[in-house]
Amino acid sequence: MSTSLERGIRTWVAQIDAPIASFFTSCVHCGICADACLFFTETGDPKYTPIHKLEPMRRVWQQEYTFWGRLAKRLGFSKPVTEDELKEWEPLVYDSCTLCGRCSMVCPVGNDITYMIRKMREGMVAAGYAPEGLKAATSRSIRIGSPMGVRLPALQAQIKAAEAETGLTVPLDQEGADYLMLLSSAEIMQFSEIISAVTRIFDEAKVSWTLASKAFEATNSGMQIGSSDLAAQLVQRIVDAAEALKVKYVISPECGHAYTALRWEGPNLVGRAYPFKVIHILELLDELRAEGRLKTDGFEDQRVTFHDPCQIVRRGGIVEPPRNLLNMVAKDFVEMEEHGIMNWCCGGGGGVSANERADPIRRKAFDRKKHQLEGMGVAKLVTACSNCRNMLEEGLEDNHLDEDIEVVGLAEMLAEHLAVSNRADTGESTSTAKE
Amino acid sequence: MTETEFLNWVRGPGMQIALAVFIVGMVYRVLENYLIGRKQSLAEPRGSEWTHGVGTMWRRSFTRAKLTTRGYVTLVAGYIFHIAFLVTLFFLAQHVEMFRSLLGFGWPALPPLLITITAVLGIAALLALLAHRLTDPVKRMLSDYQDYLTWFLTFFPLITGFLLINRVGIPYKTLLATHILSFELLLIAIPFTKLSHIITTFISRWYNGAIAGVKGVQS
Amino acid sequence: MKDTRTVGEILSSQGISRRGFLKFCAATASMMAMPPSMVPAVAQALSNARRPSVIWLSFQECTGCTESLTRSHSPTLEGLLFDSISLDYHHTLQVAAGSAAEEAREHAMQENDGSYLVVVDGSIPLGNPGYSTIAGISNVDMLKETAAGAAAIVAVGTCAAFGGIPHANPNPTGAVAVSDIIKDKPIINVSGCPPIPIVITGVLAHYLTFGKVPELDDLGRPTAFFGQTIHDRCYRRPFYDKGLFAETFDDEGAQQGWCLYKLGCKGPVTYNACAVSKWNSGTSFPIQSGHGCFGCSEPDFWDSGGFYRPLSATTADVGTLAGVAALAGAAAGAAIGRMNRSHRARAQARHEKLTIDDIEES
Amino acid sequence: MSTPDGLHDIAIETHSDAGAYPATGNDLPILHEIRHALQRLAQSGEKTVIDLQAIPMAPGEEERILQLLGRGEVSATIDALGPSEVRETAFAGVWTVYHRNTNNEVVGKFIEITHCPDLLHSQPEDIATGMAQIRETLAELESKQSGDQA
Repeated sequence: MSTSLERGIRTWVAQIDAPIASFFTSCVHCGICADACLFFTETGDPKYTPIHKLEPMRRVWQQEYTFWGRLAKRLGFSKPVTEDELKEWEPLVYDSCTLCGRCSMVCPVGNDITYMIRKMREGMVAAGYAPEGLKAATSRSIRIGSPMGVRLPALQAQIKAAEAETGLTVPLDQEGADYLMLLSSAEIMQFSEIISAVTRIFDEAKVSWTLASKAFEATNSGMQIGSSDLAAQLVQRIVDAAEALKVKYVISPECGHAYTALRWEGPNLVGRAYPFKVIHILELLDELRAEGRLKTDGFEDQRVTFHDPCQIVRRGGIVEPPRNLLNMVAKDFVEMEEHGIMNWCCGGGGGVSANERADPIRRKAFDRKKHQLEGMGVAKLVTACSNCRNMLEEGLEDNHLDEDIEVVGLAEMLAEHLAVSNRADTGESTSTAKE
Repeated sequence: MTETEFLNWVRGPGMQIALAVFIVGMVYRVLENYLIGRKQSLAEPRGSEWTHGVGTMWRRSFTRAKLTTRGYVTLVAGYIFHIAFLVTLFFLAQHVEMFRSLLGFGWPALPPLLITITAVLGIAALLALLAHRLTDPVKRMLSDYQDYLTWFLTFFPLITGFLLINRVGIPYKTLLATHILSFELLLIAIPFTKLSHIITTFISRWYNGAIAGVKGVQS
Repeated sequence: MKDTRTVGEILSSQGISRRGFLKFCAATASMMAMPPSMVPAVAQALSNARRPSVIWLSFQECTGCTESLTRSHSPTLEGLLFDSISLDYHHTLQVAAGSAAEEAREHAMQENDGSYLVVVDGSIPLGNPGYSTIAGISNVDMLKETAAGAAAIVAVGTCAAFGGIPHANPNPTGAVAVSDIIKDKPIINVSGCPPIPIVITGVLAHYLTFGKVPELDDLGRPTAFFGQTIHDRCYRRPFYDKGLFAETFDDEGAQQGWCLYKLGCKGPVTYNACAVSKWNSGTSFPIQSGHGCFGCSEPDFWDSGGFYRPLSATTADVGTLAGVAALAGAAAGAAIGRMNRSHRARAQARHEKLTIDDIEES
Repeated sequence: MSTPDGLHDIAIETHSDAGAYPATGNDLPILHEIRHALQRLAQSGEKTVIDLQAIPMAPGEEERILQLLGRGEVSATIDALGPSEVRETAFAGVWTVYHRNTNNEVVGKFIEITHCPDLLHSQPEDIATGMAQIRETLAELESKQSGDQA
């Protein structure tokens, strides 16, 4: 069955729930959400007003779920949603929304606009209106196992490199380990230092962990494109692997949307609660810190700041852990003026980075981050999401700031300062030391 | 219809009709939305849905973000309007008497001079908001006829009320009847327009807070 | 017998000096609510005014209006006035009775055809004319017959002006006002229950003096007396403006003379001269004696939601209504809500899994 | 100290009126009006009459205004259709004129700003009548005298 307008509308009818109805009912057209959206603030174009991006779904709600709307529809007075409109709205919903959730924080009547956009995308993709780049990424995720087309051999190569670098074993498919560590494609392909970083940290903290050859990829393009059906397939792979390896925890890596997909949407996508817990790498590291199992040596001597990945901080609720961890290794850690739950998006979340068509507006939207960094005098911009990291690096380069500011992953920075104990003295390690 | 019949009608049957429409309409609207239902999240909760939902009902009255100029215009005028309108509605002695006749109890009123000030502030804020709606590209794009209709329906009782307590040439009886009628029109319009946000806002805020609460996220 | 002398001639025949006449004119102008600068004009007009014939008809009334008139505080002035008019028929006051009385009326009508003044107090029953008859003649017939040759009609009291208490719900007699029956004559409504005596005499004096109907408001009342509300001229108005209200009839506020709005005063919507003219020789008026205005000079004052209910209060019972409305809303909402829920469930049931093939094809 | 009807046993609390009522604020505007009227009188001789019955007064307010105006040098009583009292106030040129009817009830209250209230002057009509009367009296006396002589 192919995608169609009719299928899209039916999807919206199925997706609209009590909160959505309440949100549409409450909207007073005040336009405050526009100020929370970097695509509006950086372009000044009113069409980027978050609530406006939902207009087709609003009409479906009105026509299908309200008394007057149904009456008007029956009498033939209502304006049905058309293909042309979906075509017009597709870039608004996919190119100029990163699901960052800032609008949901400022709406005075309390509308969770991000929650609405997420459902809006369900109908859009079912109607066949999704960007090519995101479609291709989703296709690769389903067919190959990774949006970037990363296959197991590539991971194995990185494992090998990490083992060589650290002199430690990187456990793979180790049944009965406590933690199953996931990675994102970007980490495997671009920021593979993370593998050695966590290997060293977990070894030092005596964390029993493993990677899984059947489920190393944490990202979820299905959720980004807005298809719960495909998102569920991707989550199911992780659930299956975690159950096969009988782990107690699955670690969501430094990737924003992976955390949302796995931690919050996952059980609802696969239709049952997990037999394991999902924990974010920052949460785990912060726990280790609190328990005294994570110790560091020395400090960064340069001024650093933290870019809050939206899905981890604002929409994930992990606000304090990255700060606690940063303070372990940075003496001159400064916050951006708007930080934590009100920090601005890098511009590439929610599938925007996978969508080449969105490149110009995404790069324009980066001006927001540039303004935030202006005058802070930071040498390092720390973050905890490989997608953010990519976007930040690219954005800084575009603005010729890449010489001044270095983008660093938090776990990596911690690993650099990891205090190494004398293994020979303790003589035991949960992480298998290489013979 | 004479002036007296007009006044007697708005004080009696008119108010009954308006209240009936308001109550039927709002109960209906809330249920129409609520009964669509929603899925309970299967994810292991990190926080409380209920307490966070209730907290957000109040907390969302204050903004967290830095806004642009256009946002601050809306914010400041919006605050002034809402506070001024509510104070005027609930604390003018004459209004307290109306509520007493509806609810069976009353509360202390504020001095008329203060209410005159709040009425003027409310009127000024509404005018500013209308001007802003007409000039701000975002609001102009979002607005449909309802936004202007509800603006007028809100402005009408404020301006007639202001004229009423500040002796003007228009006969008091006609003005009083018109003022009461304007309030009744506002009541009637609430369930049919975005004005229903006077109630659904708190439901929306609850949902927003509840969705965040489960995740242990601030909202 | 028709008297054709002018008022000036009548007064001077009674030995009244010019000084006395001027004093009379000053008091009359004041009574007519005219500025003192009008006194010379009043004197001029009064000197030359001719004595009109007056026929006073009493229908469904309580005689309160006549009582009020005869107790007006300047009897000698009114006495002078009535000396200046020819009250040819008034069935309460006249000496003649029975057929002689009716003959007097018919005689006056014939002799002064087209120029006499008809004063009416009381409302006219249209439901069944038998409710009120005089000498076997129904009120409506007598009014029509008498009004036919009148120069003008003065409807004295709220009953004659607007139907008054007989007209109040459920109006068993089908009572109506003079203006509901007579459409082709000038009608001056002097409303009030009863009207202020000085207002009755003031209106008669105006007609006598100038021979024409004074300026009227849209309810046919002379604006000289009914141009402003009680509230606008009330000495307690400053308290209203300050928001100081008596809450009960014996609280501190009541003793301090605060505004009676919350005790149901209808002053803001009542047009009359009480606050200025006052009653009982200018002694006081209801608000001054501590009771709110009833609004007796306004139409339907008896049916305006109760004398002790504040003007801003709702007059209808809303408790039951609110309950019924909430139930009705809940029933309708539940019905449509269930429809909404099943609508959603059906859409979910019809949902076919989106596959990667679907997406790749699109 | 019981009385047959026992009324004295009832405690009676009396409240004083003094200060209980507000000034409606009529006094100041009236004084201002009088000042302006006096100015007109002094400059152009224009007279002004204020009708106190046309002003809504709070209880006791009229007395207060009269007290403010005070008493001047002249006072006169006219006996025509009842007594009228004409008084000059403490401010020369400001007069109060109170008309009463034959029952001694007040029927008119005025403040006149004039050199002398018109009503004090003998009226031309009355002078004419007086002239006629004096002629008549003379004629009568003369005819009586001539009759006596005859």
